[in-house]
Amino acid sequence: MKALVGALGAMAACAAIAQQPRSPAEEIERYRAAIGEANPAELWEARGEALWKEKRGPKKASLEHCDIGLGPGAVKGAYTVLPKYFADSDKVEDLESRLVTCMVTLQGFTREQARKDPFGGPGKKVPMDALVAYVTAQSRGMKMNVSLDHPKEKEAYELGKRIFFYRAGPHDFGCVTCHGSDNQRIRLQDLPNLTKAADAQRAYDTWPAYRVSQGEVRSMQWRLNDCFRQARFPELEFVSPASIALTTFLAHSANGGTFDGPGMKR
Amino acid sequence: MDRGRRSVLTGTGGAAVLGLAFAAGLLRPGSARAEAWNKAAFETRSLNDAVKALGGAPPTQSAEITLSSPDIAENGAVVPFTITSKLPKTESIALLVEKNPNILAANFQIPEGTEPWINTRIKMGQTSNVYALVKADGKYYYASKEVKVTLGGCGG
Amino acid sequence: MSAQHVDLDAKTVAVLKSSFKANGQATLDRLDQDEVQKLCSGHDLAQPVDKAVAERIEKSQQATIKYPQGSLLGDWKNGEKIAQSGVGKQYSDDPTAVAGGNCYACHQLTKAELAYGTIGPSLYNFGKLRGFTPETQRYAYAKVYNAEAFSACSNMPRFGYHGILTEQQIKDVVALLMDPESPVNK
Amino acid sequence: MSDPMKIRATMVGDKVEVKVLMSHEMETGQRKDAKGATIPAWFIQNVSATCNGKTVLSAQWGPAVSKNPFLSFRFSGGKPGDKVVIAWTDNHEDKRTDEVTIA
Repeated sequence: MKALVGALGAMAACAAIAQQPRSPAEEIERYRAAIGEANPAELWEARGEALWKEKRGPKKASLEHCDIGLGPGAVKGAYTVLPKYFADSDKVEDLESRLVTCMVTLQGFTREQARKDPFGGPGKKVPMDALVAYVTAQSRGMKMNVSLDHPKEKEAYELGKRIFFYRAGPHDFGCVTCHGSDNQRIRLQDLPNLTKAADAQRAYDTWPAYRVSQGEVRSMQWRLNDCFRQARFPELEFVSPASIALTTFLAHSANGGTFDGPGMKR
Repeated sequence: MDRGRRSVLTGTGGAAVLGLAFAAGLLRPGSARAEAWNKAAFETRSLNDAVKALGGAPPTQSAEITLSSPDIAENGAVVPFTITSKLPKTESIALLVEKNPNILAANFQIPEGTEPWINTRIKMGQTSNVYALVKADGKYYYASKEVKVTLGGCGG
Repeated sequence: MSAQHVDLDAKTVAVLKSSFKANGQATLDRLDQDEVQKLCSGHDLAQPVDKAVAERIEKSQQATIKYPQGSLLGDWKNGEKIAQSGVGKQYSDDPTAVAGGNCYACHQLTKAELAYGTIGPSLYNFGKLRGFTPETQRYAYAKVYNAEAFSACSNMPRFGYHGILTEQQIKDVVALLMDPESPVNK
Repeated sequence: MSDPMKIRATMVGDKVEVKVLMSHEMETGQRKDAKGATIPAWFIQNVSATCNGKTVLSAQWGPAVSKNPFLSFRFSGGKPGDKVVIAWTDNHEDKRTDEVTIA
């Protein structure tokens, strides 16, 4: 990519060849390539790793024995099997939900405390963003492999699919409004068609992501919360059943794709 | 999270960067560090004033400076630039954004042995000319280019 | 439709209601669907809408359109501002702020604005291509007021029907599309 | 307390290429909070990089440098095993120094 850009630049500089201005889409592609060279999400990953190992909460315990899908303490590749059914909580859980569960069971926080402040902001660093960045980064380069074998997993998928197609609110929007057709964009942002495997993989595999516009790492839970805000819905609650069902639908649709998060987005 | 912040931004046009002027009172001019930092230069609004505050005469355009960036930034909060100077005895490289409230964004001192090459990221409040200002052998030179800043999103 | 599907549809609504909380102007009743929303949910955009359903929606929605007295052509300059702004109805929006139509999110309009979306068709030269006639003005007004009256299960919000834009604002958007002096027609 | 920087220093030919990410708000002093009050400026002003005691880069920044700043530069005279030390000071006189071994 970089070599190609260089070659185009050299051509444009050559007086014998009429200058061909690049299209806005090509320029945006150059922009993304340039900012992709260094992702500030690495700062969150480092903080998350320290938090994972730190003895916290009333029980003064670390999260190192948390089972996030591949057994207690296994972090590598765990994100690729989430969301999944956990027998101990008798629920389908996504990563954020599972971290809340471990903060309660291992560290002794109340559920209320563990769910509080799920998203960081200017001048406010929260543990959840950092933990999500750390855990997901340990699945980079691995294939998404979400199972629907358990009846509760299958049900979460089916509910998530219906939520995806559910239209409501003053704008009649649903997820499908922006994410149900090929090759569309909102302003200049490409919209993945989340009903198709290739697009679902491309989108899901790059969340969580460092959002350039906000200077924050944003989790999948945040992504869904903010989509519903812009779709003019009420506020989606953190690790709510609908959020986990929708994540199950999206994650399963992305199966087979290689996870490449935390990514970097506008 | 702080939704209010977002609504304030949206209300003024959706740009993630509003303005960069800052209250002089916050800079603690009494401290040694603040004195080392060229406050006057960071308060200027034009290329010539910035160079003057840095102690130079008006700069001349030079083809020996390459200012490289995408022509369109998807978001003004992070705009990547690479600056290369082929001018002999390059001493410093600065980045300036014409339409930011204060023009000077950053100034890098290049000691001998360090390549006159910098890659960094700055904020742009809107579409603007950007200058790479190079001090070489005691004189100031510049190159410039326009970078378009776009808005986006469903709520913008 | 199987019993299992009916169960899941009912459960979907229950799960949604247990998962959202009211925030400012975005109250929980926003999860309640009207007839159009209900009929259009579950619809795969790759498939055409069932003909009978489409006719039913378009007919019922035609009846909702309220045309103003007098000229339909407002101020295209204000129309451009409305087209640029996405403010309105989000819980993060000030409910007293002037709302926008966010037309550029989905449509190309003028040549000058490069950051336009493609969910809807390009509207560049809208009036020039269709002719600057009163009929086209009336169509443009009605389409912005209630897009479901023309295209069932459209992705376009019903700006007049849902009170997202005022009558004057819709006239300004019509002017952006239909005024020969508007940059849309240049 | 500020978070550590993420620094990489690698040999590119006979030169050392340094890439550094810093954790900092880089608040402009122009934004307003939800209540309309101005959020005070808070940004890194001075940056320095040294290798074997010699300054290889120094910089002065304004609030227009992006949040969580990124910087890359190249210098001669370093070799694998040497340490590159980066330090910053902000307008609240917070400081941070981190180092990395050249790979």
